[in-house]
Amino acid sequence: MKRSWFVGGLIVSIGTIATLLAVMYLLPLDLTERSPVQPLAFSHKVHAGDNGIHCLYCHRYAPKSTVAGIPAVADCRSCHLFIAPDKPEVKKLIAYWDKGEGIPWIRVNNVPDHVYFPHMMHIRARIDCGICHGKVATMERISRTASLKMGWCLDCHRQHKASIDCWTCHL
Amino acid sequence: MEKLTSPYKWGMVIDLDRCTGCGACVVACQAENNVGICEKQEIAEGRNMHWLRIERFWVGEYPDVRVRFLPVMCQHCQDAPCEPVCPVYASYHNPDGLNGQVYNRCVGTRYCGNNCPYAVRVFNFYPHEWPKPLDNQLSPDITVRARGVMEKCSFCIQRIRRAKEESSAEGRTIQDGEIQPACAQTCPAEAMTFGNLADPASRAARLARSPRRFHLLEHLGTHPSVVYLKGGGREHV
Amino acid sequence: MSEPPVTTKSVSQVNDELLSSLRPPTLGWYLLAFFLGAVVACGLAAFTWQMMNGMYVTGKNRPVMWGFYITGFVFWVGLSHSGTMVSSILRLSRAHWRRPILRAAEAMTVFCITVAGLFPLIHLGRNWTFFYMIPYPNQRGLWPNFRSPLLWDMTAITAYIIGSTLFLYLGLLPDLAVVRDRTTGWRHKVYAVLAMGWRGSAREWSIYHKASTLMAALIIPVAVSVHSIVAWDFAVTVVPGWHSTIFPPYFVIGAILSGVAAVITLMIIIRKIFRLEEYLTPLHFDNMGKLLLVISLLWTYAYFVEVHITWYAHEPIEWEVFSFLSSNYTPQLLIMLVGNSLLPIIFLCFRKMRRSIGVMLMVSLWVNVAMFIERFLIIVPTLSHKNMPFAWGTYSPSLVETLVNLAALAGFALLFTLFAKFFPIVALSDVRELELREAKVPMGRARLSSIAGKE
Amino acid sequence: MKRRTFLQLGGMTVASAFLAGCQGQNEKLIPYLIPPDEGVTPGKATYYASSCSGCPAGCGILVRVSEGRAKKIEGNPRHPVNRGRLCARGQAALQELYHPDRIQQPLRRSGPRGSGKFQKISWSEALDLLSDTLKELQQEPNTGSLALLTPQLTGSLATLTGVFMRSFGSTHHLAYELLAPDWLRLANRYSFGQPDLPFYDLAETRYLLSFGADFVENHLSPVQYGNAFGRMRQGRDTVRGHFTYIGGRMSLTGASADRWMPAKPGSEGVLALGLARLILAGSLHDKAALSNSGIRPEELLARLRNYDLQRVADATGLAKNSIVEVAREFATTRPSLAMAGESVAFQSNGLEAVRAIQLLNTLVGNLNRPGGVYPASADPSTGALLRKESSFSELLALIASMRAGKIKAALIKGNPVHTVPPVTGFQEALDTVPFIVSFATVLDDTALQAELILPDHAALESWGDVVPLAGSRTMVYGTMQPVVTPLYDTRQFADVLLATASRLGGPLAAALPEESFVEYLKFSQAQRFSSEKEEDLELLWVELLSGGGHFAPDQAPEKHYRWASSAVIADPPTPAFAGEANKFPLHLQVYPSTAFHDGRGAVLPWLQQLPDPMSTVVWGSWIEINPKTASSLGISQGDLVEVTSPRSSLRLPAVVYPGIRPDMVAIPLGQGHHGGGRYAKDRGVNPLTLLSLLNGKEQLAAWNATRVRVTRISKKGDLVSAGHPEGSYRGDLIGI
Repeated sequence: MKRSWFVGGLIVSIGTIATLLAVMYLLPLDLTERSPVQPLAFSHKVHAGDNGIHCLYCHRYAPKSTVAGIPAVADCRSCHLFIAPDKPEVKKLIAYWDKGEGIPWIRVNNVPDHVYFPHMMHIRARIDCGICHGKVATMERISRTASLKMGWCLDCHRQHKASIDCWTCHL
Repeated sequence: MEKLTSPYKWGMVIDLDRCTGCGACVVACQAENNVGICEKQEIAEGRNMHWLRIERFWVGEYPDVRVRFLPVMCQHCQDAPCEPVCPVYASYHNPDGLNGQVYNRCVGTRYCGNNCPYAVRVFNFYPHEWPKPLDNQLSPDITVRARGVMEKCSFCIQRIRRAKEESSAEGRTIQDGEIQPACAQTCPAEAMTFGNLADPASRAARLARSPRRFHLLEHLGTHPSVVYLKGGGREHV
Repeated sequence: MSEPPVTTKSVSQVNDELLSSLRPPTLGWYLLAFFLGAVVACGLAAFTWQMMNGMYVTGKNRPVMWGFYITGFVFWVGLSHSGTMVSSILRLSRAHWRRPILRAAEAMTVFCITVAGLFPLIHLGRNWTFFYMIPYPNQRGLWPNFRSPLLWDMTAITAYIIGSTLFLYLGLLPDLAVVRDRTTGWRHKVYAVLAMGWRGSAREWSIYHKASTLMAALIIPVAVSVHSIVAWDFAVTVVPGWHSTIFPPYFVIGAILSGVAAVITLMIIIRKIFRLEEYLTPLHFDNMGKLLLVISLLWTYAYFVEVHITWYAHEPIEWEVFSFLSSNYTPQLLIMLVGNSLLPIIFLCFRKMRRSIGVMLMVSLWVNVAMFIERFLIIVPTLSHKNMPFAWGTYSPSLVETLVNLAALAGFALLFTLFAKFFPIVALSDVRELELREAKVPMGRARLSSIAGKE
Repeated sequence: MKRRTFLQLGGMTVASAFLAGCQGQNEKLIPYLIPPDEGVTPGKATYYASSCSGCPAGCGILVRVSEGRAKKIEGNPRHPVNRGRLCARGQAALQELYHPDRIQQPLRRSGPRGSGKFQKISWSEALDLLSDTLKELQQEPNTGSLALLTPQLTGSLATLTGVFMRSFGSTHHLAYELLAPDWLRLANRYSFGQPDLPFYDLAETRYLLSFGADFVENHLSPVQYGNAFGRMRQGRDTVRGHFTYIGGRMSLTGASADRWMPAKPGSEGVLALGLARLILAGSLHDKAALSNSGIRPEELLARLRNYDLQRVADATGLAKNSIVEVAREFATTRPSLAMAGESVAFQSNGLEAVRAIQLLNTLVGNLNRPGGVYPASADPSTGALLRKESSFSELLALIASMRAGKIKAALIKGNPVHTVPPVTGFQEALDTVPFIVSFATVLDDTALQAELILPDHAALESWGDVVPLAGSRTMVYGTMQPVVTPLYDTRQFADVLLATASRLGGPLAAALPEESFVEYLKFSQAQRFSSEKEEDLELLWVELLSGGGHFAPDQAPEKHYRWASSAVIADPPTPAFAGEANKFPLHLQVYPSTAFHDGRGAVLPWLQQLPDPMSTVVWGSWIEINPKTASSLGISQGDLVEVTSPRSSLRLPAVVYPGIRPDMVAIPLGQGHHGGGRYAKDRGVNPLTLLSLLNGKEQLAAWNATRVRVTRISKKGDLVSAGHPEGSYRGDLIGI
């Protein structure tokens, strides 16, 4: 009786300690959804996979700016005026255009605001987009594959002998 | 944190003979670096947020009174007292010889602020607000600091970063004069010269060899990267 | 050594008297606990307020980045030396008069260091990120800076908390067994667990003695190191007035001074409340008074050396700091000198004074007030007049800081009150052991000392 | 989530984790509707060249714009006036754009005047109201009932306003600024026969003698002269220019001097003539230059016989030997330069004193030579508007008309209610004007009086052109362009004038047919540069905008200064002061604040919190008192004192200021606004209210000729200064 209590208590406390340690290890916890439902069922699989459109065709600022950029509604429209104009999702797109509104995409891959992430430096270093963004070409709906945590960044920086000076990313 | 070999050692030369004390650098610094707006109450309590201040000293008595101006920002010491005391490496030494400050790492012990002999580290006692639409002026290049963290002059690290990115795209090193911190850029009298002290040919390095050179609180052995040039002969001719 | 208290009471009578504090609480006790709890709650509210709003609710500024919190920290760390030093030094030097005050002193250590350890966390600008300072593997791939005295502090204080708790617990063991045997119900169960099956066999006693002697020997260096490290927080900086090699010994001496004084205060309070006049006799106060006198003399010497070196070297900024201190904080400086040097030295030179409870209470209280002021004078005036004259400043504590400091005092008292209610506040076994050792055993017609003899 | 909130909450995630459960907190990512123009990359800043309109110096600026928002103002390195440098005020102009209290749409007064109660109206209503009122005025026989009040304008705006008022038929266009250098133009006309402002070649001079010319903070073109000062000191390998400052108060400029000569107020002219006499007596003058100017040294020496050393020393209160030394140094260290400033000109004998100082330059041959003084470039096209010589008398004339009830409507750009000294009676006179239109961006003192507020664009939203005031020898023409889309429903002042003109029709519409100010600008630039690039005006326009203007560094103008032979040197009369010496023992000097100029900077928080360089005071007003005077009055740093002049009195905190004569006190201009948004409102005092009116010759007002008395009120002056009051005297501790 007493022993069972003791063993039980031991297991509970070890479990608690382990959980606490795990939480501490993971701090700050990331609670963003990894694959949120987007306002438009845009398929990277169709665009980048089946049709083989290069990432930089739409995310055109990545080689020269900190932000990769997402295509303007006008850019989407200019193709879809001719390509599959009858599909329901494309109609939604045109509706956004007609309303003069941007599409409220939901951000999937995000780093905190105190992190400075220049896309162009990574493109310049010939880092494949997939290293951070995953195999986008196979994703029907985009989802985050990398942890995007600091340790994850540091590992990669160490592997590639990139700067690990704090001020590289935290300005 | 790792000591990498860097071709740069950023430094600044401040010619006190040129400095008129006009305060343009103070506003430039504040504008460039998202430094919080300090209400009267805050400054009265000694919680001024300016990263760069112009010290004004009165010497002598009327009518033989003189004024000395001394712009003081982070001296980016090579043996910086602030660095070893930070328990979390929020204050650290950068490979380019700068004293880094990582805001999101700072826990706010304020130990670095105590140990900085130049009193140039400022602490966010208050949560700073930019009443709309004043927040539009905030620069996207650097973090807006929260309350409870230390901050200080970084020699406009965002400008250094930009120049590094541009020069690396062109496969060259940064040229002399390519980077100017906001204060040096705006100084009407050109009293501030920023440059690579590791390059003996740079303008800053040449000025830093002037016989008028001195470091602030040199006896403490902090080896600052800011070199002052003495104001020449402000006495009767 | 000195004359032990002669007892003619039976074992159970002694036990009864010494365990009187464990009787069901009175209304007075509840009132006291409630009052202390209320003060602690005020402090907690003040701290919450500070956390919600920012550090501007304190009086700190640039350049005075540390204030009442660190003053409190150093002060409480200093107080925590009481237990260890008194208890282990006396234990090691086999001073029998130590026995009745031992437990109180050790408990005090634990509570003081716990309270002290809270201050560095309270004073953080972002308290919620305190875990950045803990060395543990994390996904950020970052470690704290082991060159920072604050990290040494954290290590030393953690070690000290663990060590002194063990020390206290070890001493408690036989007493817990006694309490276990005298209680029933759930209390019995709790005490039974805590007593870890102590039966009082000769082997157990033998191990117990070895262990406690060892602990006593081990805890002293820890205690000395803790306050040396706290001194290094200041001494390793380049701040004029702090950058001084005498700081570690000076701090340790100051710590012992305040610790001993606090133990005296506590002895008087316990003696009064639990009616232990028979166990805490003027003799005890006489001895403690001598100890305090010696340490006060040492402190005076250390202070004189520090000021003298500043004066002799006459480094402009160091001298500026001292003259600022002496001109702007004259009353505080005088209280500090009177309380730490003048009063103890004058009064404690006389046996009569040392044996007067009133005088001892007055002196010990003065020492502690003076010691708090001393910590304040080390931190605040120095920071106010650092190297850059243009950026000089001033500091006065805000309501929040004062409340938190008061709450620390109340919290300490509360912990002690609770402890005294649930654990034997006078070391039962130690007192009884002495009795046993001193007892004359009939051997034929003669009454000879027991085999234990003098320790 | 904002960056700052992240940092605040970053560590609290643990707590929020359990509260938020599994809810995602992904941000939105809204794309552009239409991709940005070629050359604009999201995430990368763009720079637009423009001109600063913070003061008449007209420096060139580059504005950094990220994601459609202006982030930082920097100097334009190609601009010859400021060479990539910028002062504190120029930097802070960004906050004019993003000021939280900007007026967001036209307002019409709904409560009594000055109550600050306004109702929002639309632009068409507002313009209707304005044009209806003006139409009524047009039908009256006396069309002079419309007044237009502006600061001194330059460029196309000056021409436009001129055309507007002329076509309307009114002559009451007042371009008045307290600190406008009318006095200098007037003195130049007397001395050199032409009113062109001087361009001092400070950088090349070896000996600078400034008679109260505070070129570091305000005088003419502060960034230009600040830069030149740096080069004068350390810009040359072997020469370090020497600088002597003369003036009862050590100003920021004076603080950089090698020698400070605290001459009695009003005695500077006597000192200049005394120096001239010493130079002539020692035959140290430049003989060729004198004969060029048609001055006979013997005659002049005889003319100056009254200014013997003893008399000059007595009048100025300076030591004889230092006067002799300065005379010798000034004459023998060439090129040398003498400058006259506002504190000299704003005395009752100001005009004569300034002319005496100009004589010094003539004597040692400083005219038209490197390191000396040249006529500055002036914009020929703007004519008289840019070259006011006595705008003060125009102000008085306008006030008289207002009092006579002749003025029925006043269009006001700027804030004259704050910057015109009340002794002129301007504020009361303005009260009698039934219809006041203000073009303010924030609800300033003038806008509070207005019937109608037509909010102007901020400078960074505006089109325009700027001809810098006296900052260059050669022609400089700066352009202004909007760098961001306007934040609010505001309209540019010039656009409102054009819209009104078209609504009014008739000759006005015919004279101003353009629909917008941009068109007007293009038109006027086409005229201006027609000789150069006739074929491609569009290209010229683009070049002007991208470069920030047209700078012609090679085209040295033909103009020269020559001492007008007819010009007789007049004796500076004994200075007169308002207030008897026994009742009001101290001279009051009001001086333009480094941060606020005449007060226009006070609305901006960056400038409010910029420690004044000399007193280190922030967010307020103060009075500077010599330590001896202060202790004799029982005043210490930060005490609340009452300053009483013959006209009125003010309460403000005292600053113990070692750099001022014991018989003087000084108060900076710029604070004491009743409006002006949250940062300026009810902060500090406006010292202009203390001043009494004392005219010098030619209607130059003597603003520094009022005497005051100072009494201590209490300890609570509410003074906040950045520097430690005692530490400020302990430079020895750091070897400074």
